[in-house]
Amino acid sequence: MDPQATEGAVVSWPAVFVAIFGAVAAISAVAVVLSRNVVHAALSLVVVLGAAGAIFLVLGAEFVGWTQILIYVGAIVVLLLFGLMLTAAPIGKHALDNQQRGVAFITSAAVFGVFTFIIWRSFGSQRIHLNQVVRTSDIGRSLFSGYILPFEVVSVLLLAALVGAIVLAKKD
Amino acid sequence: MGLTDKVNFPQPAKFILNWGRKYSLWVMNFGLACCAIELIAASTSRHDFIRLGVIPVAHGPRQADMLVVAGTLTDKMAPALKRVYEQIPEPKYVISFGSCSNCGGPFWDSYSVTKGVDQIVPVDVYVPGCPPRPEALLEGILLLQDRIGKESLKEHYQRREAAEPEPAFTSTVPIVVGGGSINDTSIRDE
Amino acid sequence: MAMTKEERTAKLRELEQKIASKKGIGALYGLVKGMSVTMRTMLKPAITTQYPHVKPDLPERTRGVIALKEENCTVCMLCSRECPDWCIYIDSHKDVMPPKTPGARARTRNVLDRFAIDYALCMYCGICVDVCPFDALFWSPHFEYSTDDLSTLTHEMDTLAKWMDFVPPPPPLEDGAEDPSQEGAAADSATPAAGTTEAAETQAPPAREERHDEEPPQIDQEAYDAAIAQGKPDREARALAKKAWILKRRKAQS
Amino acid sequence: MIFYHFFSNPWAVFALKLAAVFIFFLTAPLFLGYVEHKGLAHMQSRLGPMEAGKFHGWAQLIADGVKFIQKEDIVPDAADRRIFMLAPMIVIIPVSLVFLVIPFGPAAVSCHAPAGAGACGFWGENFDVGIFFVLAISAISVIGMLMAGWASANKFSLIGAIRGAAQLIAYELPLVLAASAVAMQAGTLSLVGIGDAQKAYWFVFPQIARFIIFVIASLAELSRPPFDMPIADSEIIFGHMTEYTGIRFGLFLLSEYAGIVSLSAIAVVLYLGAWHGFFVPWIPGPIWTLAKIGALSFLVIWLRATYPRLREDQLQKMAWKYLIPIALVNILLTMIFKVVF
Repeated sequence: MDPQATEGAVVSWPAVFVAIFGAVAAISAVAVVLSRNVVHAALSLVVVLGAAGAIFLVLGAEFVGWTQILIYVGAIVVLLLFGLMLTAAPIGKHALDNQQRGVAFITSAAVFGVFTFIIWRSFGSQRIHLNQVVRTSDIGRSLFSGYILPFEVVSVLLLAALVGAIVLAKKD
Repeated sequence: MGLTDKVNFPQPAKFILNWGRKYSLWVMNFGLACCAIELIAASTSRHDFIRLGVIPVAHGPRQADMLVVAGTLTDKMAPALKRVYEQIPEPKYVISFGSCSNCGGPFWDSYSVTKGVDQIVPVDVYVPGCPPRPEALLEGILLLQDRIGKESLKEHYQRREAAEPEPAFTSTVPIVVGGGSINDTSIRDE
Repeated sequence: MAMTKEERTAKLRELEQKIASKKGIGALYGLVKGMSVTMRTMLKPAITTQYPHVKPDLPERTRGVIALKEENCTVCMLCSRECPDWCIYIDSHKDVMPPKTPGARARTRNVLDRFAIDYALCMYCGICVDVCPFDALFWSPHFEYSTDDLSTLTHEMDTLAKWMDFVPPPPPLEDGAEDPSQEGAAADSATPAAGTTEAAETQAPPAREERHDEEPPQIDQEAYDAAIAQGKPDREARALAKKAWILKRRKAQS
Repeated sequence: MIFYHFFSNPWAVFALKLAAVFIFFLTAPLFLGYVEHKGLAHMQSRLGPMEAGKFHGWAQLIADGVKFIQKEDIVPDAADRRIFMLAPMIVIIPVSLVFLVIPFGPAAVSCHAPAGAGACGFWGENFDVGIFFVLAISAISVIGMLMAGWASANKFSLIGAIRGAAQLIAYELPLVLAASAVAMQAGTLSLVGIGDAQKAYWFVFPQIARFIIFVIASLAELSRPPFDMPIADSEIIFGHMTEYTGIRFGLFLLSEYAGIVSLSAIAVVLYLGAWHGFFVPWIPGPIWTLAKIGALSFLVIWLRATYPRLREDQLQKMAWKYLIPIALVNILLTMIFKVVF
């Protein structure tokens, strides 16, 4: 962001921004869970995903950041809200609670732990060099060389989802 | 709203504010009978009241500034008119168009016709005619614009407040229409 | 061999029909044609009349407002009584005038005090104008009298009289109509104005007055005798004979 | 010399650009709104506004704005207050951000900004992934639309919002596909780069289909006729805006017209050769860009005057059955051409 920021400073501007957006994302994530209104929860999710996108942007991964916003904010959450409003999204204070907080807590804590562990294990020792601009072509190259297998697996998964959707839709 | 109803603005600001209201009158079309045809004619190519800044057919009452009641208002329809009027945000103006809405007109002796819309909502301009020509509506709009150009919003609100208990449909005078009270709020929910 | 304009348009129309009825191209053609229609309209001058700056050119018989010619009013109250809306208010008093010849009875005359029309209520039917026997009420195309106060829509005599200025002169009579200034004397008029009116007069059905002037029906003797022979009473026989005479005359005329 | 120092400060230049973009963001939609008033009027053989501001009603939209700030600000009783009041901002901010990246002209010949040659030129900001930025940011508006529709506690609003979301989901895909085909052909995601790449020929010519797809999808994203089902005023009373009054409603209107300008600008940059003109090369680039944006915006108005509204199912059918397959085939063709030539 700031051309004056230099590597080696004790606290660089990007780090500050990452911290801010991280905090926003964390608070909103808690709001998603605690909200008693489905639509409020979904809108908090927008903030979470937007903040995640912003973190990518701060770290110089422009393409990934905007893709995050385009796909998650622009499509996934819209689809989510669309589904909610088509089915049940009452306006007002309707308590939404499924009385299974214990199980939910254990599950989410486990997921959190696993992810933290994995990410720390794999990338914990790496340092990001913010002076290097991440070019889109680099992402494309690494996607189609180093990560070709996961990419294809995801494609097959999406295809399966597509076929499933068609089968469901054609059933009537 | 906000400041405009409390403060009397000094002249240049007041002029600009009045000018804005004067030339941006979005119409809520409340056409009830034959007069509505003349009202529509005033909005079409030949007379085209957009010329005067009257944008025809605001999408809903929330975006409207002016209510034109054109036609015979029956007691059955009166609550609907009242409701539409209340949905329009202040500052709002009402034009009563044609004899029926002015004071009942040919139906002066009818059991079911409201004798004048000014019993329901405060009217700013009365356009006579049965039905009035489209030009007569344009003339009424010019009169209204003239008044808006001169008025002070603060006084407008004060007058409106003073006139507010005047309409018949307050809780003290239940007027029974179609077997139910006009103030019956149950019609509001579906 | 050049085609006439009609032929060319007909041919084009045919071609257009052919294109429009095709499945894919037809829809596309419709879209393009729609665009061309709006564009052409845009390039043509608008038909809007600019009312406050340009006064509308209204027909003479436009029912804008009813004007009062005060001196013609005799306070007969016909208009007020015939008004379906009861929107005409008339007040008057009787004025006693000295007799014309000494010793005769004093004459009385109605004097109009108030003549008001409530235009908020008026339904502009024009019955008052029609029934007025002395031509005191007139239609005027004037329409610019909207107001912000309902009570001011009841217009009094002075305003109504002022509106006489807006009353247009009566429209010219149709071809063949009688000259109103020579009413009753139409038959005597020596020289018709033009040949066309003459022709129209001869073709037109006889005026009502002329029919009144016809000789009274007479008794047809043959029919009377026949009726008596049938044993009908004298009264009935005379009536039948009169009818027969009229029929005969009509046949002779046509 | 003082000018040199002023312009060599990147922050000063950026602030100046921001101000220029902001002014353009405020004036262009007003101008477009006026043109729409007049254009629609003349297409219907009318005159349109004539009195406000005396000369052909040029101040009609300014009068509307002055009126909007005076209107009562109504929040319905049953509405979700915070979301209701937040929604117009969520709609208008993304639209205004799009203006930041529209390139109006080529990069300046002599550039002294320390940030590099990419920093100066007739644009607010030159992102490396400009086109992605535009697509991502303009998709956020629909969240505001959904918020407005849901929070109004009005069935028309909700129906409008749902229609809008359905429309966006359907048309986002052809829009992105049509745009990415252009990015492939140009070999860059930067809008300035795409503009530069059209020096030889406009990208509309090799494949006119994707330009048409882009325009149709943009119309649908903007909810402009003939795709205005989300705001259909004759059926659902302006959809998500039903309950909005005064300045909040004004913001929605502003965002609609700003959206037309911004998407027209993007279409111009992607397909119509951006600042590259023809026949008269001495006319500067920014004027070319503005003229093309104007022409495309006029097309949007023209379409509004001409075509009736589609039905909801026709809309969905059009997107999924025609536009998306055509866009996919188009991408395939672009890819083949790119590899072969």
